[in-house]
Amino acid sequence: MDYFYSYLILAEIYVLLGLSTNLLVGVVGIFSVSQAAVFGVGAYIVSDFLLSGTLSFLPALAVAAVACIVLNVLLTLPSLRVSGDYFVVTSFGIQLLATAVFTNWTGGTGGANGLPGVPPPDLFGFPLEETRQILGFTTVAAGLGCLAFWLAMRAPYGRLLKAIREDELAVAAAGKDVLRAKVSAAALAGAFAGVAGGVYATYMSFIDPSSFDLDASVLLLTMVVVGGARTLAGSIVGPFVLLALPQLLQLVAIPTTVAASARQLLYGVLLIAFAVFRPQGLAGERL
Amino acid sequence: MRMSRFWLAAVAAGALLGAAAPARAKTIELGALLPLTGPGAVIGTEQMRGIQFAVDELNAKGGIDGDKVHVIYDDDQAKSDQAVLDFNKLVSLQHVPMIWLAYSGPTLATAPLATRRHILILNSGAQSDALQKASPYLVNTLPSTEEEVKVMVKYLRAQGKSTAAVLYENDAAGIGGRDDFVKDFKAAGGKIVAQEPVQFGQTDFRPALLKLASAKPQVLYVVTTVGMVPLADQLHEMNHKWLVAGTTFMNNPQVIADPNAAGLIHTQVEANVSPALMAAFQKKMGVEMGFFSRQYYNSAQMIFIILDHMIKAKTPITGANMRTELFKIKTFATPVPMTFTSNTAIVPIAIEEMKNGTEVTITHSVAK
Amino acid sequence: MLLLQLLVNGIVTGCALGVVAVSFALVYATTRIFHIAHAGVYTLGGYLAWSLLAHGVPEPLALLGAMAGCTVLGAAIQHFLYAPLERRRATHLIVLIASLGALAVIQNLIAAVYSSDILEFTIPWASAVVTLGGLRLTGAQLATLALSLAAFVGMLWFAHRTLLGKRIRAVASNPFLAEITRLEPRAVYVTVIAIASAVVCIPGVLVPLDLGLQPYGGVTPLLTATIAMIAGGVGSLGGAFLFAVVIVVLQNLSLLVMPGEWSIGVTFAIFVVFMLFRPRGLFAAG
Amino acid sequence: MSAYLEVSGVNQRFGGLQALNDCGFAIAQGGITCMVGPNGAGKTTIFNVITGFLRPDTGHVAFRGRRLDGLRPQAIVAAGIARSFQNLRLFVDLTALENVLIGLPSGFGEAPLGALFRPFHTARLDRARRAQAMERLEHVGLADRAAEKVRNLSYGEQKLLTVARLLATGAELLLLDEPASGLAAGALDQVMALLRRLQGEGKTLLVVEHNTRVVQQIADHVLFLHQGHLMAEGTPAQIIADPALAEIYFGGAL
Repeated sequence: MDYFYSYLILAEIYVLLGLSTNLLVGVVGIFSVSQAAVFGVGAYIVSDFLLSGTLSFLPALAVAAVACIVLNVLLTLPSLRVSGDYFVVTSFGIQLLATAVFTNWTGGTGGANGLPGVPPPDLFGFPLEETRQILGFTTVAAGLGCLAFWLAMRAPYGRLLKAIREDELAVAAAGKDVLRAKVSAAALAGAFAGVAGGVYATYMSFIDPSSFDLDASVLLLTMVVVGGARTLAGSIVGPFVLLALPQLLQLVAIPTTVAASARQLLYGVLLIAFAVFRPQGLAGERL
Repeated sequence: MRMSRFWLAAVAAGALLGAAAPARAKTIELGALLPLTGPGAVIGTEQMRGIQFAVDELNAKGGIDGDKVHVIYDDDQAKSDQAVLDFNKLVSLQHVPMIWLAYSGPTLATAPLATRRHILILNSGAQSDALQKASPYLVNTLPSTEEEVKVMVKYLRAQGKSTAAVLYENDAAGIGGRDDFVKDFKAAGGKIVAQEPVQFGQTDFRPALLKLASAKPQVLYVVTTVGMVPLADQLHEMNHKWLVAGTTFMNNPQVIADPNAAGLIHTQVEANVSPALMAAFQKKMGVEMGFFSRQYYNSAQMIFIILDHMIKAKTPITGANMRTELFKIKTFATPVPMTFTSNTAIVPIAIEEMKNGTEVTITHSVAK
Repeated sequence: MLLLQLLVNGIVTGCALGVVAVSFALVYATTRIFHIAHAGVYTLGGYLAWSLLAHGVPEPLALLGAMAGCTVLGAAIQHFLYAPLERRRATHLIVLIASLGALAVIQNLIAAVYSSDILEFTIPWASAVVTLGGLRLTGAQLATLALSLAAFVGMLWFAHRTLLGKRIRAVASNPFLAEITRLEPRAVYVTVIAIASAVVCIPGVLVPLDLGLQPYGGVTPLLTATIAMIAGGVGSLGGAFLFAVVIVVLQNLSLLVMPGEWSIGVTFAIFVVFMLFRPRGLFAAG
Repeated sequence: MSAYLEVSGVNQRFGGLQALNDCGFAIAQGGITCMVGPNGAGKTTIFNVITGFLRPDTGHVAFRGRRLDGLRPQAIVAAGIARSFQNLRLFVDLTALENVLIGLPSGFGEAPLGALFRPFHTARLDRARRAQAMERLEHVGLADRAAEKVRNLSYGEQKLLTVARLLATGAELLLLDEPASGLAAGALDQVMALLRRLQGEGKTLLVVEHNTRVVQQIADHVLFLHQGHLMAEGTPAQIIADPALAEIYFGGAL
């Protein structure tokens, strides 16, 4: 049972991240490859507060969310000056820079050793130690995230963001403040990623830079592609499928010595298949 | 709908697995969580070969009292969240009582789970000091870097070396080793003149070596886990005058065979196996039996001894019982002698020097 | 002396990376495809050469054989992956994802066939040390320097002096215009990727000759090369090459003034700041 | 008395190209002014300057006596000037109605906090806005296509939709960039009738147009731009009758 619980918990945390990435990449069209860096900052902030005992879980989570809002706004600012592939590469640079900081800033992040022994999340003094309790908490958190995404998308705000993705200039000509809309979307995405980071750190009880590297950012992007862009369903389906995939691929019988590479190979094939045959993902719109 | 077909395939695959499971009634299932893809795969596959070779050897001899052993390998890509997921799967779905791990990250991430669910986890590859107290259920068959460093520092000071530079891998293993060395070498009256990191998997050591060389140390202490052959070559190419000292990770058949490696010395956690075994391994796996293969082969032998005791005593095979049995047996005469007074094995540590394609033992010592 | 040796080592590695950057830039400027799988082509080159050498093929022939293999792989990626995607009007991100998928396939095929151990070439002249003044360089490094420069000059000559090169530059500057003047961009695309793949094979073989082969080892060079391309200005082959050399040299020299663990971080920090103030690169064409 | 819209002394240089050269003109309220001139005369550039997409090197734009230069596009829309684009720039993945909704002045629920924390209020106000947008669609005769995605509309319908989106801003001075180009006769008449009707409703129009027939039929006043400078102005008849202008305009082909 714990296996399914831990799968659900991780998938729900990744749903928050999927929402964050989908908002930025799918809805507004800012091709960020550095969402894992924001996720990591959220995780490190919560861990540092809990390990030093200065704040309890919920206030720490709030601080992490605010910090990630600010950070994500700063990270997406280059998209106002550079566009398209240039932003993708800038964002690659930001991600690698973040990895370097996570790995080398031993004082704040524990460096490559990571931070072991992060206490479990607690709600108003009641620690959530059982996997089942944590699942309840992540379900509520992911549920609230989905609700927020849904409300934002069906409101005039969502319409405005979709219009910006299609044609920024036309939106400005219609008298709208494009800058404010983009910044607020980045802020919202940052809040999702920061909360996801905090929850992740307390559930795992151990974090190190490998969870927040370029691979993780690419995985988030892949979740949007496989799940589907711009829809709530897509943001949910993507994480659930992609986390299940390695587990399902384990079931394919392959000689042990090459099994792992063969599975990764199948993963690559799957990415190609989606790109070629189903660019709208499982439950979304065309990217 | 493509989507429904996808899930159909998933369910079908699950059913196949379910159908296959009961066929192995007299099989003891164990788990291994190793980095089998990604940059860490160099080490992970070597470890997997060690375990699998031991298991095949055992099963060919008829298993333990007739029971076959089967190891389920999962790839965690050296990532901690993947490791947690895989750990839970191995425990919840496949009900394994013990799991091999590698790398500090995944090991530290699964340690609290092991405590909670009474699963024995066995690390035979990572040496980070944080592993010593992570969980009562985490057993390390490899002494921490700290033990190796002590032996080496003592030797270096005895040789009259008083200045040292450190080349370390910028990850948990390398940084831990560097910190230990810097602390101990200073405490022993030596001086650290320079230190420089390299990234895991990086094979261009030249910039770092040049910078270290400019500090003119008498000793270069190396704490890296991969890329030893390029390192030996690039050291040779510099025509340096210093003594190069390393850790167990330097013990790699390719390095020893490399003429450029002559004169390197390193501490060696003893993991010697007989030449006959080495040859058999080479024949079956197609590669030489590297240090990690030997380590995991040895820890597999230890597990077999524990299982043998338990089967004979008809003790149910659970993680908690395996742990109890391990500390009850305490000393194992697998090809390498191991003694457990804490969660970390006491293993003999030697200092060896590479010479003409072989290694010569300079001193012997026992950790702790 | 330390400075000089660091500088020279940086130039050698930088030239090799420069060829990666130039070949990537050629593909990007022409097709606008962010060809991440180029890293896979680069990696495959080294492994093919290794296998050929292991079967007793002489060194120059092994290099040519590897180049032929890379050419086929590159052309196949264009023909069987990018072209169908283009026909389906896939967006940039989708093509990028497909390219990532292709990279995963290539890397893991290599890992499955050759294992993920570091493979070493055993060629005596490659590891022989040559002393020039106080400088020490290996045979492999000298070969890398010479062939990389040759490849770069060859690429420049090709792009500016040959008919095909001019056509490619025409398509790069305006595919639509090229289409109406019947230049057949699709045929040009295949040619471009094939050529770029053959060229990237040169550093793909020579760098591992010096430093060993790893199945996942192509990603970092490609990322650095991409940054060099962008910083140098898309469409400027010389800019891409120059920046690759500058980046690697700076990374090497940065060791003189700061601890090595920060050198990569600082490189990317400079790059990000650079992008903010000079978003079109230093030598941007047009 | 100051003019309704007054452009004076605008210079705009792109690298080596002088796109606007001491460009200046004035427009009276309530009329339809057509702007003509050969390709590259700077017509679209002056649109960009007036609507805040370009900040000119020198020169002023004043609307109802108030200086506009230096303001951001959205401030200029708020001041009462809106523009359309030659290449339409519709949101093709949104519906016709949604395109018009984007044009409506900003309302509650367009910022995330309102949308998230007062969802019911947002939904209620959005219903009212939908009704408003529907009116605009009816105005241009596209009410029955409201729920259709723009990519499925005909070119003529898309042209009408740009006008509906423009109207939605509530601006009183509308800048239209070639509203009639590329249209078949039937759709052309429909667009011209719509422009006339808008004039009747009190809007002022500044229209870039190439089609002399359209200019003759709708323009009250014509501005002739050449090499970024106002070369002549007058009634359509006066401009068309001037052989020197025809020489420039048609390059002597007539």
